Amino acid sequence: MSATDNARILDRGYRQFDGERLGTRSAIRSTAWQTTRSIFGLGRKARHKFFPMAILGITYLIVIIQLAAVFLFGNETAGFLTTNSWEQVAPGIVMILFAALVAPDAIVRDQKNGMFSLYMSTPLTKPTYLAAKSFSVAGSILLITFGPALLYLLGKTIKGLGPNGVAQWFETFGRLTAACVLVSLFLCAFSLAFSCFTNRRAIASIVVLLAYIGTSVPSAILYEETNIGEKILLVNPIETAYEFGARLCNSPSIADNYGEITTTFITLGFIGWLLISCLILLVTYQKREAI
Amino acid sequence: MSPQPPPPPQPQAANHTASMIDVSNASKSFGNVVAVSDVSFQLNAGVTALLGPNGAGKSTLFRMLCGLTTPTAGTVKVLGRDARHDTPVRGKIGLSPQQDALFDRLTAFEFVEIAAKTHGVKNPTSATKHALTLVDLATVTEKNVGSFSKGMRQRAKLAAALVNDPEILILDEPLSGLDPVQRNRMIELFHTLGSQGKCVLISSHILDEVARIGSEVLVIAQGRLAASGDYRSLRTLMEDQPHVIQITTNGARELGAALLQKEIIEGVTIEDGSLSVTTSKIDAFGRSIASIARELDVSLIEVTPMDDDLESVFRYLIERR
Amino acid sequence: MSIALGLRKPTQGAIRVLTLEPIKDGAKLRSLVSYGPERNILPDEMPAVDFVKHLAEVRGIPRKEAKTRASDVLWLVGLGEERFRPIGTMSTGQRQRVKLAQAIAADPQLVFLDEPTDGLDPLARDEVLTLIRQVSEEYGIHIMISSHLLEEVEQICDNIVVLNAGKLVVAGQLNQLTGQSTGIEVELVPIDDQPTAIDAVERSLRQAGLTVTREADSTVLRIQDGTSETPADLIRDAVAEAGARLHRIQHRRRSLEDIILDTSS
Amino acid sequence: MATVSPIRAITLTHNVLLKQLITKGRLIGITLFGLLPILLGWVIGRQSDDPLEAGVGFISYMGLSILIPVVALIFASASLGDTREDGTLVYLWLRPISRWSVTAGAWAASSTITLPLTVIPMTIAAILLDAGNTLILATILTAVLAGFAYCGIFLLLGLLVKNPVIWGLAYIFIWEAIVTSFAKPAAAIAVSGYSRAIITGRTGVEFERLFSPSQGTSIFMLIVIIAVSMGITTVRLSRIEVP
Repeated sequence: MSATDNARILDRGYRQFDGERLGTRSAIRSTAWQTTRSIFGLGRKARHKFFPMAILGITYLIVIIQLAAVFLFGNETAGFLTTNSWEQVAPGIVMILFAALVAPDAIVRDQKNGMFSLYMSTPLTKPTYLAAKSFSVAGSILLITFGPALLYLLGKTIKGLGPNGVAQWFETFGRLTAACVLVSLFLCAFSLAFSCFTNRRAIASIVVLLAYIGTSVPSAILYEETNIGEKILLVNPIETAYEFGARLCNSPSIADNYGEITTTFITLGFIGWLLISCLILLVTYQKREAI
Repeated sequence: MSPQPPPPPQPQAANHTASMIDVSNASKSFGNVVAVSDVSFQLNAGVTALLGPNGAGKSTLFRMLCGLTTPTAGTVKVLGRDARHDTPVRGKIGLSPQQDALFDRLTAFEFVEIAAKTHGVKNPTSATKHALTLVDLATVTEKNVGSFSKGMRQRAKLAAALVNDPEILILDEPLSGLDPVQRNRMIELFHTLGSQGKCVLISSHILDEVARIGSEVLVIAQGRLAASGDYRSLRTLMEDQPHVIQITTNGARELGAALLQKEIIEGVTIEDGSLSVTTSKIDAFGRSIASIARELDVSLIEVTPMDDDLESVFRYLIERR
Repeated sequence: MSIALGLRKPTQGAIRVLTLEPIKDGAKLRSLVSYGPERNILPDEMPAVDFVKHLAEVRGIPRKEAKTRASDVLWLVGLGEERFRPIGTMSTGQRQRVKLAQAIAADPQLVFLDEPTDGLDPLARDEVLTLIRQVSEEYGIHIMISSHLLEEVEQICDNIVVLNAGKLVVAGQLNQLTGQSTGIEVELVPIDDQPTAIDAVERSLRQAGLTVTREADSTVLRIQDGTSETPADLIRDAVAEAGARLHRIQHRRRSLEDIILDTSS
Repeated sequence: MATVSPIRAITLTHNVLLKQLITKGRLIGITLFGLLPILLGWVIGRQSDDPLEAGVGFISYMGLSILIPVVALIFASASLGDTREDGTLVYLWLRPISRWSVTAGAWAASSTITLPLTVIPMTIAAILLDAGNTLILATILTAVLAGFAYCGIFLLLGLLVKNPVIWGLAYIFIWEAIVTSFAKPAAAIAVSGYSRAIITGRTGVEFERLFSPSQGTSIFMLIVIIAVSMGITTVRLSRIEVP
């Protein structure tokens, strides 16, 4: 009985891969997931997690406390749960602050640590690379816009204060989803566009915030001081997008001066800024050397 | 491919004054990381190569020589003075640092000219032109240094280090990124500078080139001085490492047997017609190989010492530790 | 390299990589080809195994397969134990191995490595060079490396393309271009008891009809090849006759450097 | 062996560092940033009934406490700080030139770029306020003095800490803006305290403030701040680990 006949030495060397290779779609999915992990600091030291997590945590905390108050102390405290749903999306300043933190983390780091030229040597191209990054950034922003609004809607429906009738409910839900997705995409494009000028993350966040201040302050002043008219307010990207969301959910305007602007102009302002941001992004990356 | 032999080593300048570079028991530690520990050597005119694996303390030693950092123990003297506190001596040192950063917004001419002017060179413009032609950058003097390739930046650094005609030249990996033609020209330049009485200290990872630059070496490993002097005499000092010699001949078996029988060699391996012998009696081997071959009427097509080159000396010094 | 990867359009002329046209079907080509960037810049906070797995996935390998391949490949390049460590904590030698690992993780047919031994000390460089040679020989992956060091190229490459200021200098198989014998070098060692030995050897070689050149008081005699068919025996007898101490007899082969120096001067 | 005369060393350092500081991005960004006070100056000029009082308040808060310190921070902290960060400091340090001339050259370079980018927009704002020439002259004098002082402080900061911009912003918006309003000794070393004292002194507009030194002491103290910070920078430069 020789023990050697079932002995075998297995080759641990290099194995070819002859399975079927996935296309660009899986490349985008994998890049987007990797970017999301790095935005929320998963797999990285704790200090990277602090800011985005802090803002998310605070926003959801406020929502949960308010809803708990309604369920515990009955309907009187439900005054704020007004019928329309756009009011409960996080305020504009919180969204731009969150976007100014998230976008630089997605694209600025790749410039400094050599990942960009590595990505360009894969089936990804500049447009698909930016698409993958936008999915991740927009997805994260959606967390802060859509999450709270959805919780409020559910809270209202359970307490019976929500839109009456199943058809109206689905209509409100549909409009809310569309508004949140579009506004998140807008914020993603705007913050990515203004964070691709530098390869230092802190400076990129400051540039995004300065871009916001640089457009909102002068437009507000010129509206107050001169009689250019309300269309000057469209120069402010974030409030315009925010107002666009309100119009989509046909809930009251975020401020009366924005109320004076017709919906068509608001939409034009929204689309205009969206195109400007995408243009800046694509042109800057087009000029960028891949290797 | 063996490098053509380097020039005979410069006769040590027999001046009694302190040598141009004098390092005695120098140590440097950052926190509890010891970068350089108790290194002592003296250097005079001529070209010396500083060798050592990454992280052995070469750059720290260079920075101590230029006074960019102070030793935690021991003393470092350049031309008898401490470069950190002695302003005039800093005018006699030419450093080409390891890092790649230059004043990117300056043109090549401006970058070298500012070095000349801050050194108080008499007529900076002609000195700058001369330095730039030396390093083969004469055609791109008006281009911004920021747009230069790695090799061009390296040559700009060299030009800035040479422009004030310094007595001491400290070059940290000066040949990295240069193409073969430029490298040869730079090696010749280092030779001439060495023979003009300058003290040139070069660190490099490319040992084939170092062997052409000169045979004087300083080997640093884990922060300590492992060896110093002519690398060929270092090889002979290593008795515990027998010499390996490869012989291509038409009578491998007979020659091997004869050498073994005459106890000139300790080991032999024969591989498809070529003979590889190990011997610690290199002198006896050298004297007798030709006559033995003649007796056996066996022709010596090639006799190649396999571990006499600088790389083997380096490997024995580093790996033995 | 960026033209071959389809990242830059050639202003004129055509290029085919693996029978594919880099600009037109770039995505398909770049899933069969991979690249090791020049400078040693890598994402420092990322663990090596995540870095390799992610890039394998982006190059089209399914998730589960990419996970196992990443570990296998890191073991193969000798970073088995360190594969979970962040890349920032690794030495330059280890970082070069990580770059090589990510390049072969997706089982490419062709790998471009840009100055793979830049910044490595002699020992680490030899290890990486033997690794590259092993990858091409045992794993059947074609590798194209760019390098300034001719000794390195001669050590591991089969074919070469030499460029100078953007123009082609020479291209072809290394063993055809180099290796022709350009004369024999005989190095002797001066010995005290036979001070005139070296001159004696030189004289007898000249008498035997060989053209011998020797620099001033150098111990190396250069003999032009091709004058007589058995110079080896003449050398042997001359050295034995003079009782000189032989250090080296070597055929001076035409090296890559000789080619470049000839063509560029 | 010739050592280089201090004046020549200062001008050489000034020229090199000035070239390195002027980047397209910084210039565009800061000129845009300068438009804001001009716009606000114009608005206040049209609207307020007592332009002098409102003007002095606006100039000292917007100009002297935000515009000048931020612009000075960006340039002065970069002039030597960047050379240490990227490793080009050795090309100024390993030279036969005295340490203090390198400091003086760096300070001069920062001032040469900071002053035009701040004094000009503030002067235009002062003019738009149309509150008389005293305000315009006072603005120019204080802006120049404050500019020099902030360049001195942030030049030193650039060599002291790793990311000077963050620390500088903390100094401007926390120390000078908040701490000095309740801690009297803190105000003694805050540039904004002195610059405010000078402009109020010259225009006769009074603010109830915790700490109001006379014009003479204020000017003297600004000069002391400049001298002290350049002195410490020089010591720091000679003791620094040069990369």
